[in-house]
Amino acid sequence: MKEEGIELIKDGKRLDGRGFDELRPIKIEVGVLKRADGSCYFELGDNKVIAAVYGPREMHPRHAQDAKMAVLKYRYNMAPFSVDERKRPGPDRRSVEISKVSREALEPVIIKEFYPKTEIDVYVEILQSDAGTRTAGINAASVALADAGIPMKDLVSSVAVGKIDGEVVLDLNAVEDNYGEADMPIAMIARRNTITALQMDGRMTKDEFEKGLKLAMNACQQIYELQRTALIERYSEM
Amino acid sequence: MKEEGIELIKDGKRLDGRGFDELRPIKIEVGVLKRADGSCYFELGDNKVIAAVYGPREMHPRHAQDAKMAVLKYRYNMAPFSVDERKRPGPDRRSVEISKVSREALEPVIIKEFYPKTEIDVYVEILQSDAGTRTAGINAASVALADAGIPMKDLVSSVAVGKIDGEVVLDLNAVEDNYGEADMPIAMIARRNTITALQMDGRMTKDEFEKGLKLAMNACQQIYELQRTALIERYSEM
Amino acid sequence: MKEEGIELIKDGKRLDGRGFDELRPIKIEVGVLKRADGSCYFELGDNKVIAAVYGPREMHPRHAQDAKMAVLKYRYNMAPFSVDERKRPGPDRRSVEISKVSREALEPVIIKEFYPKTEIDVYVEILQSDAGTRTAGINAASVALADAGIPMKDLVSSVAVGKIDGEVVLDLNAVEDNYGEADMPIAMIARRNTITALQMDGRMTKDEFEKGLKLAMNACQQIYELQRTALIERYSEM
Amino acid sequence: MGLEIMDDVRRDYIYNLVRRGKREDGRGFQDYREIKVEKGIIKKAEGSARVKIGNTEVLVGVKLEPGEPFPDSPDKGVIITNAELVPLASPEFEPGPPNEDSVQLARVVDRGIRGSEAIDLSKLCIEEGEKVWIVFIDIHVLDNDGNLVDAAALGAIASLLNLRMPAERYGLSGEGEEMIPLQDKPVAVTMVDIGGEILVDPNYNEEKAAVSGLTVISNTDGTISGMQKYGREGLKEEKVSEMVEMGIEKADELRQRFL
Amino acid sequence: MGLEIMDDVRRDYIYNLVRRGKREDGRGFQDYREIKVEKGIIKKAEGSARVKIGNTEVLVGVKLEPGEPFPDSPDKGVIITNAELVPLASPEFEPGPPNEDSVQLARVVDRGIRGSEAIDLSKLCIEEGEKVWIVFIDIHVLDNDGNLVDAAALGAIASLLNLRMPAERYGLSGEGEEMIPLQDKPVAVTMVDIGGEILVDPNYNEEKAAVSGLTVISNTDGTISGMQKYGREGLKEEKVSEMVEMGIEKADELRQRFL
Amino acid sequence: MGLEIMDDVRRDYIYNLVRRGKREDGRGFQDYREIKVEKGIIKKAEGSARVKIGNTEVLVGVKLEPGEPFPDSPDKGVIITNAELVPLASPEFEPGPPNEDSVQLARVVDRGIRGSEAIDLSKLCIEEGEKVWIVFIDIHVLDNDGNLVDAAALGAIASLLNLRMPAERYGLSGEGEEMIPLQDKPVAVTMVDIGGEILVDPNYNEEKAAVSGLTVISNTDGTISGMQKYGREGLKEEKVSEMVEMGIEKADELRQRFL
Repeated sequence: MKEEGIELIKDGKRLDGRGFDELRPIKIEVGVLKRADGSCYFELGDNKVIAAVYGPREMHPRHAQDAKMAVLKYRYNMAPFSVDERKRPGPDRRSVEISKVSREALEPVIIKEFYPKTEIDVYVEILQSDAGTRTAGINAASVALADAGIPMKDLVSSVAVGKIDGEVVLDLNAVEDNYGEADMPIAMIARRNTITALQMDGRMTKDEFEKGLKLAMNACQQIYELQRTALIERYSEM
Repeated sequence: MKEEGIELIKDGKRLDGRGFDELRPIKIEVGVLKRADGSCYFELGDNKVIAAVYGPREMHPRHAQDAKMAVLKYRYNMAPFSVDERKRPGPDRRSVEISKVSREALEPVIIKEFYPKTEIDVYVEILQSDAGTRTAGINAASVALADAGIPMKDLVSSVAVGKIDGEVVLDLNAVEDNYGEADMPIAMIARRNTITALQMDGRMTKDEFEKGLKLAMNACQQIYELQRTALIERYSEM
Repeated sequence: MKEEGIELIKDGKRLDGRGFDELRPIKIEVGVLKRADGSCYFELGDNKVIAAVYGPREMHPRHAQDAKMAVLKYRYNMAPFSVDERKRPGPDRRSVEISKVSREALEPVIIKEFYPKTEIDVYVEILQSDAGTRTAGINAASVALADAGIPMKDLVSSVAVGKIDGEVVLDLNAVEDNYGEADMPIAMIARRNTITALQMDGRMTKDEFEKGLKLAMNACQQIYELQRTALIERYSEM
Repeated sequence: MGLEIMDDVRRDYIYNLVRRGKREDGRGFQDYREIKVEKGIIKKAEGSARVKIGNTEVLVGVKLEPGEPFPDSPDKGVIITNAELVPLASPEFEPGPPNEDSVQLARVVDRGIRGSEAIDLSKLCIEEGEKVWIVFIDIHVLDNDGNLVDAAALGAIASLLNLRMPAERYGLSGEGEEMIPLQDKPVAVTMVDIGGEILVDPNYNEEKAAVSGLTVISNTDGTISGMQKYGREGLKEEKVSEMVEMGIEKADELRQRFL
Repeated sequence: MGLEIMDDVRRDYIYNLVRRGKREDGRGFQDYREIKVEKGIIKKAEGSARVKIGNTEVLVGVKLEPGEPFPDSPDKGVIITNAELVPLASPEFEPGPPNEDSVQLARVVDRGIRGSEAIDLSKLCIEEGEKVWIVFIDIHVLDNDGNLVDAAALGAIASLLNLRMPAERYGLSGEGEEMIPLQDKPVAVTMVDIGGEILVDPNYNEEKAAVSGLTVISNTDGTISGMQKYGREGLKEEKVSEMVEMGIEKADELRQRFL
Repeated sequence: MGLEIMDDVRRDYIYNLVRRGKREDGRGFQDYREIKVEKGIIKKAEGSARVKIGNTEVLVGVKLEPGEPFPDSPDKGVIITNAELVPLASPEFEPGPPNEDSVQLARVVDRGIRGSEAIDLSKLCIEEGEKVWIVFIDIHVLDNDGNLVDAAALGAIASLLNLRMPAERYGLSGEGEEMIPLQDKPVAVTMVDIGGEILVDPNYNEEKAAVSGLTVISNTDGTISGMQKYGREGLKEEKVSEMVEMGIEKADELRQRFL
């Protein structure tokens, strides 16, 4: 959203050769960590993220416990070397906001009533960042929660759409994000057309919004299938 | 106290036209906030402060509770835009000290024994600052405590006196504070000649101190009447 | 370890006139503080440190208590004026590490099982620093623990050895530490040849390491005698 | 525990009302509470506004200070938006550094102003690559009776409408008390879903009772310049579309009445 | 709980003693405990002093470092006073950032030095608007048996009496080990009110038992350069006046004996 | 409490195994678990490596940024080593600022690289006294199954082996993607004492069971460039000497196989 003057679409194709409705390559690995109760490694183009789930486990301090259900926590964190200019370790405002939005993206599918007084911790580490880390993190976390055996109504899938050179396109990469006109990360329960997270930066018309929403819904369906396949493979191995 | 070279008194009058023993205009509104248990908006010249009281309410953490009486807390805080150069949010050494002094200014009148194991929270926000914010805050807090129905032996009233161009005067404004020779904020239970807070910066003789103390006592009597009137009006409205 | 180009050994003597195996002057005073349960002032050349012990006392928060034994805590802290360039108050990475190493240096001699659920606090303040403060701190703390009546199997003694101008020498001072090739602080139970702390910075061969270890063992024996004498004097006074 | 029961009671109460087509304070589902906007009330600030939406009260102050530009935009000013949920404003707010609620509040407001390009940042350059104006938008919440976002966003844009450059104070040449013209007037509209109904401008109890909501920030030309979904439950796609449409419409109303 | 009972017992004990005209350690009401001041004991500091008042022990070290002046006083040095209530000094002190007690201690000491203009800040200018000496006065409490303020203030002024400029260390021209002459010698005297009697120099138990107190900082010419009231009860006007008079008198005694 | 009993059970189990000459995972006392080193896996980092030792997994990324040199070494680059024990890697790690474990991990790795002079810091000078390269070595632990130190140290030196200068990104002249040649390859070997036996490369359970341990970092020529003892019990002098010898030997093996 910062600068103009770069042509992001040439001959109907994006700079990395993708069509407007095309996702970057996705790679999913389930159960990659030993200590965590559940884990997932997720690649989306040059984004590399890993999610771990711990719990349900006893919650501290006690007065923060919920007597009726488990408390879900989510921590999005960038490795210092994941970006061009080294990121200082520790939470900043951006990561605090993303953590909140991502937690709310996942809460609708988790059956928290099964484990009162406990907490379920989701930790997402961004190892390499190239625009789209929050959506990659939600996708990874959703699979890691399933891998941890947390009871869930469904999986959550997430992707961003945006506007570049006046066109609504799917899954912006870093250059498109920097020089584009709008970015809209979305998370949804793909099989129910239910949106669990939605943010928008930049500027777009209502029609562009609607078009973007449709693109995102289709893409989330695709991502859902990949998540499901990865989980099935994992359990057929075991 | 920082610089010299400005004439603060001309023809026996101060730069803003006040006499030596004259207060700036005062405006008091009681019960201005809905969520707080008690509240008060207080203007003293260009100072605009607001105080809220919550409590008595259960104290956390428990080991900090006092089994015999309520614990009074006081937080003085400046809005970032209340001063010429934006103030970074959060407590600094000055606000920590003022909070302590202001709490001690009010403690003598509060009957804390009625509510053991609880806390009473006083929050003072400085919305605009023009020298005298700590005294304005104590005045506002005193009224807000009464508005919250906290049992009190009396009201506390507060004002500063100082020395400018060799004269002892009442209620310094910002210019007088910056270029004056001494500043002495005082809080007292006006009807009992009891001093509950006293600080002094700068340099003055013992005689000047005595003269200042008398000025402050008279002014606190006036402020006490204004506080009382504002509370009566509030309750006659209700 | 930072710079080269200073001759640290002339005619077989070090710049301050010491031989290779010679300690700087040591001064020990026991019971120097009134409020602490035990205390010790320790000088090693230009290093001036003071240690205080509080406890065994109830541990907070409770969930950190150990049901079987006391928890030992150690806080190494430098006074802001103890070094050439003023040190900002508060812990830094260096002091966090030294606190951990020093705590582990003392743990082997403390009979913690006598006081379950309690904590024993060791506070070491560096009043003046001239290389060797962590070893001086351990020596002071060991005596302060004994002064506080904490049950101990033995005393711990500590000293550094290092390498300067190619020679292995005892107890580096600040110049030797800055321009030397290696530094190795060691703590031990002198009468048992048992090493309770060992760190090494810089570069040395295995033979140099062995030589240094022997030097340190002899020196710790000497320090042990001084510690013991100081404690005996203290108790004969009482 | 007692508090949790109160939460349930309140939720039931609000839901029952909505089922009967009503709201606690008698409003229609798409009505705002009474709104008051007062501009320029803090002299020490370069721009300021106090906004009341019902009992919710927010004070916004804008300060300008010279500072360094970002390396990747050397000729542009910088906007820093900050929100303080001071404990004076609610029994639930605690003193301390920004938490996720205050960070989100600040970032949503920030996003609307940035996305709409309300401020022409290139007008805030003092010396390219060296010195630009930093615009601090400080949101100070005084009374929280729900829907802080709309009040804060309205306060922010109202503050910017009377912004003066304090060039003299910093010994900077020229334009003295020059006003900074705004290029757009983004307005935030927050809606919640309660039992399938969309309620505009939720008050505190409605906010607590709702499980999902959406803020839509839109501009004079009807384009959207920021969105944020809230809450622990999802929203159906069609509900989101409906909210976006309603948000744009209500924003237009507010813009005409108060800005 | 046990501790609270001890508090009551101690308070009763101290009050009963005072009622009979006595103090725990046998002093008269207006007597200080034994005072020792040792200057220059920390070689690494540009000025230093150790002060003992009875069992209370405070170490003050002063460091000078080149730094930037404040924009509104470009030709003057800067004083920064800091107090550390390190947990070594009392079972009640906890590690961590400054709390209200350490902040108040530092600020009262600071106020006395600033108000008296003991240091001529214009002598600390290195290059106008660019570089001045920053004077860090660090108060390091070693043993707290009451009345830290008087000990810290005495330590601060004693440290400043042997202050040397470390010009060489910073490669700054000229005056090498030049001493900085003091213009005044402010001295703090703290008194508490116990059962209507004024006790000078309260020890730890007296401090705990008292419900109000006052520090008066005064100068060579008898003027006052700082005051601070403490405690959760008020002081009658006439009691304050009496304390101010007594404070000025005792300060003069201390100044002549120890500075 | 339950957890403490588990600690005892684990300790007994590990000690009993060792008494019978065995380890939990069937290794010999002096054997490492399977080691994998992958270099250059993070494109955004100027150097990076992922190291697995058994189930322990550590990612190290090195970033270079221009910055100011230290005043006492104006012509030399600066190394800053940092370790994050992110809570993803172990149920025992908690979010928050570095604690004593992460600080010690970073400092031990740092010490080895510094002591060995693996990086020629004078090659990192951009402009004497003004600008040098700051080398940030960030250790990101992904899975903690014991012996983080050896994994982190191996990851650090492997990352440095493929380090490129990002001169272009910072608009700095000249050598573009120049590699920085290493002068040495320090390797850390950690051993614990369990029941009098020395075990190399302790896994998580062994680490928990052991009461003392030692890391020895040594160089290509067999010299030592860093040591650190751990644990709440002492080590006999002769045991330390034995460990030092064994550490140097094993380091040589690792260096030849993985660097």
